[in-house]
Amino acid sequence: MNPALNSGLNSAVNAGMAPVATPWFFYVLAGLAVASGLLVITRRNAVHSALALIVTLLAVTGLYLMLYAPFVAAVQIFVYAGGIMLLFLFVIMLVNIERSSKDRQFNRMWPVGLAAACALLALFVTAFVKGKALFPDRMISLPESSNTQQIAGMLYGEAGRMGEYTFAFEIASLLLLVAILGAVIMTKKKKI
Amino acid sequence: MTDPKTLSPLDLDTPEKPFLDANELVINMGPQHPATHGVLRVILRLDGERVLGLECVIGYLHRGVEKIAENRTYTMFNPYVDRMDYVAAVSNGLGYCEAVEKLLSVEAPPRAQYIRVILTELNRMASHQLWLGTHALDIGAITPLFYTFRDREEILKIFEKYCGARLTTHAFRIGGCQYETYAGFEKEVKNFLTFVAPKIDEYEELLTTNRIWIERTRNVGVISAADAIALGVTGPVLRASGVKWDLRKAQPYAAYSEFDFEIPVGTNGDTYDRYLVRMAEMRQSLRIIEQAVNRIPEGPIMAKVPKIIKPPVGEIYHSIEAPKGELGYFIVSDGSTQPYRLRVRPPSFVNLQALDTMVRGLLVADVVAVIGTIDIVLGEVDR
Amino acid sequence: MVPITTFHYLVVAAALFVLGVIGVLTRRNVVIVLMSIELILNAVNLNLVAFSRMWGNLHGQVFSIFVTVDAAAEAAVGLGILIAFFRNKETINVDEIDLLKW
Amino acid sequence: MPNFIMSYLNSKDAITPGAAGSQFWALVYVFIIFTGVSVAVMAMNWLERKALAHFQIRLGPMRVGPHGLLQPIADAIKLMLKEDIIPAEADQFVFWVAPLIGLLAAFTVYTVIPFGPSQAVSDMNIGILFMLGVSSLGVLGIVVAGWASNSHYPLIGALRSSAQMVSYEVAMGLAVVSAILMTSLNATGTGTLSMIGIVQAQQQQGVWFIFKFFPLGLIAFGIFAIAMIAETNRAPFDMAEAESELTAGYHTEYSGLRWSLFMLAEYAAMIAVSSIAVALWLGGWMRPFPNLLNAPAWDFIFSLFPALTFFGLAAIATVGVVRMPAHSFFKIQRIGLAAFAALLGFIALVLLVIAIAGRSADASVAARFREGIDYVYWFVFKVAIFMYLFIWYRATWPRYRFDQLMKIGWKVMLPISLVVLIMTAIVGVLVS
Repeated sequence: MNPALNSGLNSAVNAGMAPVATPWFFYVLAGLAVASGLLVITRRNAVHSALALIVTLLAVTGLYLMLYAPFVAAVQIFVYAGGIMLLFLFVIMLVNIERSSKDRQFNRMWPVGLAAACALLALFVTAFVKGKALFPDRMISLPESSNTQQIAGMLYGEAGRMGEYTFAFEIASLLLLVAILGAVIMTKKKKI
Repeated sequence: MTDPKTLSPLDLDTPEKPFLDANELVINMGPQHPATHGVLRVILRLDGERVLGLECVIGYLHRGVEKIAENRTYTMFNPYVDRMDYVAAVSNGLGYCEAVEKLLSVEAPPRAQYIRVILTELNRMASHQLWLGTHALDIGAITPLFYTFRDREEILKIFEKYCGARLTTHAFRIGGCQYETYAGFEKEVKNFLTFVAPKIDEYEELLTTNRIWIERTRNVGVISAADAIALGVTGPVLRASGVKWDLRKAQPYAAYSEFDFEIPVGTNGDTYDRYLVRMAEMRQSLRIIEQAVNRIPEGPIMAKVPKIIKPPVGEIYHSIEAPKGELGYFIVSDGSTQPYRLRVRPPSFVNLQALDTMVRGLLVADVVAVIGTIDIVLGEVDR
Repeated sequence: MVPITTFHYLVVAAALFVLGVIGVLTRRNVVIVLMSIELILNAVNLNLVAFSRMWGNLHGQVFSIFVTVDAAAEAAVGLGILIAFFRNKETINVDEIDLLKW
Repeated sequence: MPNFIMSYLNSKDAITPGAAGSQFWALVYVFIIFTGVSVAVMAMNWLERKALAHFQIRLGPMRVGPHGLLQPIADAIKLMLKEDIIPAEADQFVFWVAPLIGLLAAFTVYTVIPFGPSQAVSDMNIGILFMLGVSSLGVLGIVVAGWASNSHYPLIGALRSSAQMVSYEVAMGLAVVSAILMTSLNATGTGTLSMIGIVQAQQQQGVWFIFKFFPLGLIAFGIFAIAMIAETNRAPFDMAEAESELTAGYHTEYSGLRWSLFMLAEYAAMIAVSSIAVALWLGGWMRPFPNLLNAPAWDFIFSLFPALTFFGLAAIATVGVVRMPAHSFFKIQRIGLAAFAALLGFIALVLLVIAIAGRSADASVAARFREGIDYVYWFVFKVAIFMYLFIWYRATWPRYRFDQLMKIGWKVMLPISLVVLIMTAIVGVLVS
């Protein structure tokens, strides 16, 4: 590590933020995310896909940390990698994957699907190329140390005042409740 | 959901429904499984973790003991019986010797009978201790095993001093006992009694009021008195269901009619009751041993038995209360030196057939507990 | 080295998004289709968080938490449907799910 | 010396290398913690076998080294040399990668464990969430291992243990939240999720959270203490590896090095969850009675504890040397144990010298070093108590049945922890 970078890091400390955002990390994490994303959609075996997806999720978590969003990163690990992926693995083990991994993997319409996805990609590329100038080339450093408290303030409100998103947050909890009930009812064994 | 109690005889080959539909799967427990006490193989049909039924596959330890008997003289066959229930070899020997004595119409002298009672009851203690250790181990309490083995060692030392063997003792002969007690026998047995009484409390301290132990054993593997009788279950398993049936009282053999002891019985017929019954039985055994040692008469230890044993033509069924239940010997004599047919009614074998009734609707973990509580010895089941 | 800007993150997110779309449109295995949807949602989340950084406020991050909640609900319901479906048809291929009732 | 090494050492304020942005020192800390945890796992392995043996009136390992001290090393060598068996029908890649997932999850957690106010790799704003989240990743390793083995018992074991871990995580999380609520009882009313912040909150409020709002803190701690046994799949909740039912649970098909990785992960996870309990409820790195006995003399007396502990261990080893039979068979063992005692004594001496040299409360290097040792010592001491409890539980209790375990998790622990959480919030509002 060169001293110049290091002094830069030290000044970052003085500015009150952690020096996690180095380009190196970004390229490694982004490469990991895209490569394992590719594995997710190409693997024959669903368990392999799930493992690849976990790697993608963790890489994206790293990107969140680089974007000074530690709380979102924690939620990502907790809910996605720990919870949802476990659910996926459970279901993969319940359904008989051996047969499906011997089946044809792609549906008959796959050329159409691929073409549509390519069109989407083309759209993105055009938008990015034409609109790059529109993106302000700035990265505002958010205060990392109070990130959680600020998000809590927006979700729950603070100092006796409702937060901006309190109502939406309650609705979201209702949605989760409904989802849980629905999942339980659907998967319950019927009485024979 | 199917009620496992109403399930017809099992077709264990393939689950009828696809895997996910009822989560039915057939798994094989044993013959190499840490909880099947040897080489019992249990085929379980499961709905998730609930047991729909099971089938015991036995015979991995079959040595043809009954057939061997037909080619041995009565005396020669005596050591073979020790190899059936090898943790309660003395009881096996007692049953066999008494059966042949009955066939010969001789009776062992009182001193021999007292020695027999002492050794048999000591053996009952040893058997129950081994059962307790392994049963607790099955349920996950790993410590009692070492405590019981420590104390069982003292019993085995007495056996070794008496007849030279620790496990397969061959202590008795047809007509009495081969050996006179060694010097200090009574004292050592009494010492053992004072040594072991607090140890039983120690086991109970670890388990009896232990919340987890109670939750794991109460209302698990329940068998009603009627079911138990219908299935021919005997021994502590039967008594735990509330049936006061003990051959030592019901048809006293050896010198048992002369001792004062109680038959502990349970009420629910669950695993916890069976545990309590066996713990109480250990204490009753101590009582019997104490009385026997204090009152042991002087005299000969061998009745007059011909050198070559040739019982008259006839047949005999004699059963005793082995630690695991009714151990019966059915001997058909054709007047020669060898039995024409010898059939053993081993308690483990008969009790094992109650396993299916006991575990239906329970969970896999309970199967292990129930196998432990029946207290089987595969040497006796397979013979 | 080029400093990392919002644009970089958007490119990564777009790549993940397209991968997800390809997965949804071409795979037969429902589980993998659901996983591809998770990929898409993650790409969206990444965008939101990157924009949050760009504008210097936390609305994007809060929104991405809502998206995560949504993803959890979607996964639970989707996998529930999948199990119910598998129980009836014994297949988990999307192109065989072509009847409204069976 | 290069700037990037010295700048962290020269900074006056106590700050973790992660927060100071010193990547070099962060790496050094990571290495120290990694070695420390590996050694701790080995020591724990030996201690568990010895302590369990003495619970069960037997001796335990006695042959490899004096009193079996070298047994863990011998075991490690044996496991490394064993043939690496992968079942023919197993999914090779997943089978290979599963133990690594568990191990990674277990070790990553250590980055935020606060051994002292600056004795941690990093002080994350989301510390406790990060810890719980990452340690919950360990279950993925278990599930995947059970699946990849392609065998009935491992699969059942894996499903059991993951169901168990997921359900106990709920009660555990609620208990943790009630501790976090307690941190918010300060002037500004904002709590913290940072591990170091939580311990500092206890310092400021002058009470360990286990005694806060008695008995609420105690109940929350109790729930966590039960849930953490279930989380780490230890007796009496060791359903996943219930030997008498599932032979060995999810790692039935594993052997050799890979199996030892599972064991390493399990023990590392045990230490990690104990650390959470210590940091959240038992005052983390704080010595006993920091506000009752707060004179500098008391500081000095308590700073002698590390040295005394090692002197005690050295004394035990010396007794072992003296009591060893005077037979030529035991000569090498005697020399080895004597050397071990000497080593312990030497460490004790060094610690004593540091304690005396650094007894002044100024910011000299010796004083800072002494402080650091004190912090780490008290933290490790508290964790060690939990480790002993883990062994004790295993020796004493039978195993719960799976449905009973779930019943306790959902019908007993969850409601209690919810009530405790609500009560804590109410009492907290009333108090402030």
